[in-house]
Amino acid sequence: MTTFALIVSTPPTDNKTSTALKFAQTLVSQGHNITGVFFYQDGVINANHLVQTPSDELNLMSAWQGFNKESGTPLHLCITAAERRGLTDSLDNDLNPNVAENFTISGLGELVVLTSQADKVVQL
Amino acid sequence: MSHRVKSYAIINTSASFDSLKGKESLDAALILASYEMPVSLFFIGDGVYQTINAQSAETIQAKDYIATFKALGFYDIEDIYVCNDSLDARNIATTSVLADAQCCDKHLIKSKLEHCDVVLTF
Amino acid sequence: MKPLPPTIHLIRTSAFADNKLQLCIDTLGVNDELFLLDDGTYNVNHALLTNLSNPVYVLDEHLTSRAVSAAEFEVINYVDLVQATVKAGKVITWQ
Amino acid sequence: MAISFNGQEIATDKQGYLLNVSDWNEELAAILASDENLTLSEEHWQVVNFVRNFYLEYKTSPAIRALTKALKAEYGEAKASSRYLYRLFPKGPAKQATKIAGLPKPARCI
Repeated sequence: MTTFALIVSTPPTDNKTSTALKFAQTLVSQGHNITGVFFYQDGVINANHLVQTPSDELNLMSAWQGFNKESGTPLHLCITAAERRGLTDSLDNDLNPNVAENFTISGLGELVVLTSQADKVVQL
Repeated sequence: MSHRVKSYAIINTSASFDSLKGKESLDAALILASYEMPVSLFFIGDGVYQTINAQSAETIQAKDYIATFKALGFYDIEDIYVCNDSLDARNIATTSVLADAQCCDKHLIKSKLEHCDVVLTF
Repeated sequence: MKPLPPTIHLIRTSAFADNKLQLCIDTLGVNDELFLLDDGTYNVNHALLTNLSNPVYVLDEHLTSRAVSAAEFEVINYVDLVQATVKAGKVITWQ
Repeated sequence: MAISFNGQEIATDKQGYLLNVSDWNEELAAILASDENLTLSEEHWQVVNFVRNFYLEYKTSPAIRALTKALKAEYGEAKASSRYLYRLFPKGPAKQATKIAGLPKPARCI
């Protein structure tokens, strides 16, 4: 068994994100462990629960959530990258928290932790 | 599960104001360094445009993260490599905003990358 | 000295559109391997790969989805890709 | 959000950080400090001015490690430990010293 850390930097509107998910699923199905998926750059948009995906297309947010539930792999979000792209966990009255369940709000420090604990780092 | 200090290489291939790549790459480098991870920076392809002196981000209402390059020493980021071949191809003289930057050819970059544990590209 | 395990390079963009494949080739070690994914699969027809001596692999789903055929390269699936990353020293992504 | 100062309204964000770096002056710093329940001593000023000058030159507020390293180069070991800085700014030098220095709120993940 090998331990991986994954970094996802592409948004749900990019098919590359589907590649990242499938790679993650294959890692787990092959018996490997993932310290966490770290969403950075436009990757953070995957956690926006206001994104409306047409019902006949793959909803990557739900798919990541399902992946988290099935495998227990943590999904981390860089809060600085997220805030500037319209995501918030704020409980202020004029803001509506829109980070989807199963995603954990973190900072870049988490990137350091996830990657330093892994045997292999794959950026997708 | 191994748990140890890893060495990180960050490769910049994007021009200064190409989306937020340069800025978010720098943020990642600063955090890694703040956690006392050895970090080296590489500028290749259009990434070499980030290293040019006297850019003025304010002119186009962009964040001047280029100014932060001058503070990399305070973060102990001193292994900085700028690709000569990429500079030449773009007709750029080797005046760098990065005090510690070394201009080197792609063969040296290749051998430096070989010895890093984790390589991230932006 | 023990030789370093190969680095594998994931190429995710078309070299007809940008220079990521070129940048990758510029820093390629002799034992390194290339994996063409996503729009990177279009590179099977790019001149940059014609004389490259490093092993090149292409992901089957990404070829099929794009109706690209790759007679000259080894076609692999996700499980093969995972096994390659397990064996590799490290993975560098060009996107 | 704003702070009333000399008959002017100085714009701030929700957490009370100035929106314009150039609105800052030393009297305003004292008001910002009192909002943080701090009275500025000579030692506080040293750090506040240092952080402000760092930002003006490098366009980023220094993370704690960079701050201690840079302070050490300028003022020596005793004035550069993170314990010393936390004694001056109990809620964290990155958070409080930057606010009093009139700088934007540092990125949450830094």
